[in-house]
Amino acid sequence: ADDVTLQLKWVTQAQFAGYYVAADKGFYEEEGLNVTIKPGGPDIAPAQVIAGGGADVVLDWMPSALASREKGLALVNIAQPFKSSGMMLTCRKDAGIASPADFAGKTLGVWFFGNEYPFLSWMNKLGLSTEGGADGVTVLKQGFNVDPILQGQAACVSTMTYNEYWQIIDAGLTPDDLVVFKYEDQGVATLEDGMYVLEDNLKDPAFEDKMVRFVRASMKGWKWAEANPTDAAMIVLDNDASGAQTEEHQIRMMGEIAKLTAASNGALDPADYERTVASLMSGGSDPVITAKPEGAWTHAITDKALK
Amino acid sequence: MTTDPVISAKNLSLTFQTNDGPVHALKDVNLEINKGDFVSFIGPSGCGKTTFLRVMADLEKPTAGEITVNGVSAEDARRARAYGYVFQHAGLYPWRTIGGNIRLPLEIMGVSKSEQDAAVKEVLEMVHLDGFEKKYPWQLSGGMQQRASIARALAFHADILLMDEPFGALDEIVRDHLNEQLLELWARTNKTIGFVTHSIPEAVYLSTKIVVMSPRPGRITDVIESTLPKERPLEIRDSPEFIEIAHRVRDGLRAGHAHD
Amino acid sequence: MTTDPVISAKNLSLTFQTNDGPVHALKDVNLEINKGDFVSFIGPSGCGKTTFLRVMADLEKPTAGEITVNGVSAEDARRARAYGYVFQHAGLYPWRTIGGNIRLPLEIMGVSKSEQDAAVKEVLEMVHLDGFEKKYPWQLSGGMQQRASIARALAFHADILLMDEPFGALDEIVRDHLNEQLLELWARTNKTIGFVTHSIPEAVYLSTKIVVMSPRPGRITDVIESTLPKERPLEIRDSPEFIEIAHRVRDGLRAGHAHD
Amino acid sequence: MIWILSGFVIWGVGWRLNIWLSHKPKTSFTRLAVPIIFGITLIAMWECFVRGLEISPVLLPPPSMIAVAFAESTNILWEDFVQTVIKGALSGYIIGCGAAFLTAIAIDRFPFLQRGLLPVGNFVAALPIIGMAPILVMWFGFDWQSKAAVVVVMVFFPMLVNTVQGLQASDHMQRDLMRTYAASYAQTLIKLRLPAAMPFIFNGLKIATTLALIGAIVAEFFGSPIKGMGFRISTSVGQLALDLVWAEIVVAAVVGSAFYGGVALLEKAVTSWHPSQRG
Amino acid sequence: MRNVLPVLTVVIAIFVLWYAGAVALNAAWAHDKAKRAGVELTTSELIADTMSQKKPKLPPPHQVGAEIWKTTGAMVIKGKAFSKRSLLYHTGITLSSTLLGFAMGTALGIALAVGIVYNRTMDMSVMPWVIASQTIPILAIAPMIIVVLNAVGISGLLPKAVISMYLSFFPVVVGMVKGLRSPDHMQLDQMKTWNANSNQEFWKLRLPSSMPYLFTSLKIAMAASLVGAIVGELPTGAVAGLGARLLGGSYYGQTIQIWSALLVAAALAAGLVGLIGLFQKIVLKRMGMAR
Ligand SMILES: Nc1ncnc2c1ncn2[C@@H]1O[C@H](COP(=O)(O)OP(=O)(O)OP(=O)(O)O)[C@@H](O)[C@H]1O
Ligand SMILES: Nc1ncnc2c1ncn2[C@@H]1O[C@H](COP(=O)(O)OP(=O)(O)OP(=O)(O)O)[C@@H](O)[C@H]1O
Ligand SMILES: Cc1ncc(C[n+]2csc(CCO)c2C)c(N)n1
Ligand SMILES: [Mg+2]
Ligand SMILES: [Mg+2]
Repeated sequence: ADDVTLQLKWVTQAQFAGYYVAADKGFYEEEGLNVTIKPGGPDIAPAQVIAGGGADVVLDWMPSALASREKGLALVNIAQPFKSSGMMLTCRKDAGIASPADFAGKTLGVWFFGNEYPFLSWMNKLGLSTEGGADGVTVLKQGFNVDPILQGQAACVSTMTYNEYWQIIDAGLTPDDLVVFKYEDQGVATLEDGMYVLEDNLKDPAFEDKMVRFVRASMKGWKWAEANPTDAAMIVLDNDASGAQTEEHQIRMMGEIAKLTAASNGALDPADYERTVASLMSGGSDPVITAKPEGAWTHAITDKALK
Repeated sequence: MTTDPVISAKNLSLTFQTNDGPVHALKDVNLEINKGDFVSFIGPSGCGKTTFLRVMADLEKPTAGEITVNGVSAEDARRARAYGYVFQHAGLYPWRTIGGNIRLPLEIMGVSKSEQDAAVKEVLEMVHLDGFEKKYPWQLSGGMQQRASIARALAFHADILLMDEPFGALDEIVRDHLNEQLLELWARTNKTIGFVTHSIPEAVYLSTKIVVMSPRPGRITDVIESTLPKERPLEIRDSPEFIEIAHRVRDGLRAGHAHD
Repeated sequence: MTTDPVISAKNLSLTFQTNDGPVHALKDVNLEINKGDFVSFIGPSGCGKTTFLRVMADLEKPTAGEITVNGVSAEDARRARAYGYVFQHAGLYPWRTIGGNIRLPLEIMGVSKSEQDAAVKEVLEMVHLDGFEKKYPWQLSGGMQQRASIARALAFHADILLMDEPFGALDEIVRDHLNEQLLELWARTNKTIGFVTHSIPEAVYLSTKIVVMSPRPGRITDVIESTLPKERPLEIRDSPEFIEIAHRVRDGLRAGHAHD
Repeated sequence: MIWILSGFVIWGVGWRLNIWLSHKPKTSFTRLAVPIIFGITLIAMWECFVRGLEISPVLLPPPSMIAVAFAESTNILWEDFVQTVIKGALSGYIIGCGAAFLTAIAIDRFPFLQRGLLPVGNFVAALPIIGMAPILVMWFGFDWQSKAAVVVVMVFFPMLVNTVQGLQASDHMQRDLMRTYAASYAQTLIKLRLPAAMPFIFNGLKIATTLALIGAIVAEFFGSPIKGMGFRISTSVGQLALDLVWAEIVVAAVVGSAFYGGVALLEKAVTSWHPSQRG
Repeated sequence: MRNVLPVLTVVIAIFVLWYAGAVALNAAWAHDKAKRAGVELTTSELIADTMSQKKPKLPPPHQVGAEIWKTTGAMVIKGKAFSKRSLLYHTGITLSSTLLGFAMGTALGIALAVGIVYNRTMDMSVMPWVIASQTIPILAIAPMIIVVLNAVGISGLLPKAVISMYLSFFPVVVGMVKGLRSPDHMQLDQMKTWNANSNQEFWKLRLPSSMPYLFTSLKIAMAASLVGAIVGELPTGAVAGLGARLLGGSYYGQTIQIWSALLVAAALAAGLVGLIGLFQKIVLKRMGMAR
């Protein structure tokens, strides 16, 4: 069997259910693959891992993948199982926020580490400075959790529909206490969780073939997971070596994830790509990417895989 | 003149508890020291000389018996700053110059700056260390450190001077000189002096009273009242009287060693 | 018998560079020591006795002049393990028992285990420490430690024994005893001994040659050849000859002090 | 190939030069030159090997690239320095060491406290501080106050333990001397025990310098305003701006070494009497 | 033994403060909840609430204790002592990289110290850089170390141990340089008069006299090594180990989980350091240096 190493973007959770399912159900094996899944974490930059040769394929968000490409690391999107973005800004009503117009003068929690780009282009679109002040917003580098909103240190925090939002709910705030702004609804959504490989590797037909089989099996895993959310969540739990995840949370997460992956067969929609690029290039004085990327994605793999 | 005892020890005992059993450093020691006495303590290593001196200065509490100093307890006497003490090893504070070390007790006792200066100058001359005021202890040879330590004890005018082998590290000439100086100081100030030494001639030359001790347990085997006059030129050491007293001390010492 | 010099110093000088200027510890020192000599060095504190001994043992390099030992340089002699050296302070290794300390040089020199045992036993008896082989240094009084340090230097049979105030911390009785022992050993083995002391009687009692030194800069002011016989009972110290030599030494010392 | 070769050549030359220098008599020049040559050699070798082995700059950028990033980002670096070092590390260092010093004196006064607090203190000191950081960020907010709190927690126990140990460092004879003078507690403290404790106190202060810097930087990983050295390092890694990351690391190393060196100099001035300070 | 009472007093004081702190810190959330629910809290209700929140700002001791018991003792009873949800399993993982890193750090530290003491060039060049190395934030370069080692095919225990080593070699170098230099001039001169070679000088003089310094630094190094192991676990995907538990807890705001991992880590550190202390007592006693 051919060895493939996959580097995740974050810790083991239902966000990556498709891959765990494919491994667990033997879909990879059927394709003659021996797949190692490496969990990520707050300190792991997938792009760096693949540059160091620690993985064959990585999951990353498109903004950070394109930024890496500009830095000289030629990442290519070979498949895009997530059709829509799960990112949103969740705010407390009692902080006086009802619409984006109320952001001025408030403190917002944002993830960095390459995840800040969509937020920055949104603020740019709203014409809000991120340097603080009365008609700008004060930005906090949000840690790994949603504490800032619970403790009242921030009016809004970044959340994913499938994860942090529910942590806020679990902590005791009700949906009525909150107001959420989905990036999708604000027109600033960018593509998340795509599969990326190094451009040079793709020139090798053997590698390309390996990726075709990998994508095919992975998408099979995703579709299985969408169909069997509870079982998929249990598979994820079995693979969580830290023992920190809970059943309830993972099942719920799988349900939300399914909503994001449902509309994708794995092939990147060029329209989504264009929208993401446009959003990133519009970043005002400090755009994330300065030039339209060339060759940042390919249908070569999905075309063969999804035949 | 009638002499009240300055220091009076009655049935004094001191036992150290160590992990391999008790050590009887002092056992049933009785001694009276009068005002103006110069008392030497002599005896083999480990017989309790240092311990006895420390009890007098309230640095060690006896486990039995009683000690009074100037009619009060040793502790009260210490609080009244009755003692000048010279330790067996120089024990200068390394972060202070020689001058600073001598000044230390004066600072603590609240002596004025100008008086401090005068006192430092005086005692440094006495021990022949003039010019070394600004040096640190480690810049001096062992003998010089010992002299600085003596100077420190002399700098403030305590009634009782307790000296634990102060001249051990010095050569004969310097030692003779300091012996003379000490006698002169003693005659002039009428201090009471307790003095530990290993040297028989030194003990005989200096003392009005020689206390011979023997070890295990530490006790007094002989107390020799000197018949030498108060005025003592160095030559007195060749007098028959001197030699006789020295003989008696040596015999006492030998008897102590026989117990080993 | 004609005696080749074992140690010969010619125009030896040693200057320490310190931050407040050079210190002339030795200046133009000339001395010859013959095989079987017992040479004492005496002089005021800081006159360079220790430094001279250290130069002989190649622990310090002279800045000028020349020293030969057994006809070769001091360094070669040291490499040939010609010296036993007793330091001014005991300097026992705290992590070794008394026996282990004495054994140490023997281990280094590759002496067999059984010979080590025999040597340790022998020297411990010599300094009256039998029974203390298994004790650690801190379990002994200061005087006993000093004796152990002497035993260590005696344990391997070096031709030249250099001793820096070995008996400083001992009381008179023990000191007398060790003096006798040392003379006995010297007579028996015909070692060459260099011996630093502050005590005039000790120097006179032990030596065939007494070197009187004076300080600033350190130099030799007098070399006194002893006329005492090799056989020396303790009573010899009362003989007129002894007293005369002692007087000469004292005069030499006094002269040195006058320079201060 | 040529790069790798020159790397080895530089190694050899630097090493030789240092051997030669270090066997000359020690002067203040050689004392400075030797470590500097050592460092320059290391850096030059790094440059050569990174280029020679074609290591991707997103893994390890060559020093020349770091230098360029440094020069281009001095504004950012300065802002981060102020936020992390001046506001976070320094204030935490002063508060932490000061509190530990006062606690040590209090503990020393009451042996009961000493016997009780020290064993517990040792346990607390063993707490992996990385774990405390998120909690303190939660308690003290995002800004420099929580970083200072992390620093306080990190430096407190090393400083406390050293000071307590130092206050006991005076020997018996020295203390007995004070007794014979019937010196008061305060006099003994000021004239004997504090001077005797100085080498230990400085030991604590030196350890605390490196801890303070690390603490302040690490705490920023767990939430921060959008400036600070830790913030920049963690976000720039995500942006693969490794040259900026290393520029920050250079700042940290330089500041840390300078901080340490400054305390060491102060120590030299204050404890010149101590044997360890006399060549 | 005479320390029992004072320690007990201090521990009780800590618990009292801890509970008081829990009430104070958790009250805000209780009030927040009550306000949104539109109810008034009595004092006893308030205290009851602060004692039993799911994600308290400061979990009271009994909550942490219960969590620790649930993830250790209770697991043992269930026979799942080494399942992923057992803290014992994670402690074991952390312990193994701690010990390996500690061993490597000690070896490196001693080797460097010997080099510094015996080689003039190293003496003058290495020390400032060793100090500088410790001012580099380890958390920043830990991921790079992991990635680089991964790139050359090393993964698993070793990368984490390397980070432990990085943190633990420093105290050993510093302590051992001091220790190997602790023999005084006289002792070195003695060796010279016996014409001992440098090997003999090392084994018979320098090494034995460095022992007290060695043990003191080993204790510090062990604690540092544990911190290194925990830091090293974060960028390895926080897969397993106490560091992963800390991170996982932190990620989900599970303060109780953080505190229990933290306390277990501290206990592990205290245990390891205590072990070295014991070893020290035995060795120094056999060497005759303990009185
Ligand atoms: N703190 C202590 N703990 C236990 N034993 C002690 C202590 N101090 C002294 N001793 C023991 O008490 C005895 C008397 O000791 P002391 O120091 O008084 O002797 P010394 O006569 O002054 O001897 P030296 O002439 O060597 O100074 C010795 O056996 C010594 O070992
Ligand atoms: N390492 C050194 N550095 C600088 N000066 C030194 C050093 N060693 C000795 N001296 C100086 O050299 C002189 C001679 O010292 P030495 O130790 O030889 O004297 P000594 O005759 O042995 O004195 P003592 O009787 O006190 O032992 C002294 O003035 C001393 O201060
Ligand atoms: C340091 C750091 N903070 C936040 C994110 C954001 N993030 C991206 S994917 C994901 C999982 C969704 O729950 C999260 C939280 C990150 N990657 N790294
Ligand atoms: Mg004594
Ligand atoms: Mg000398």
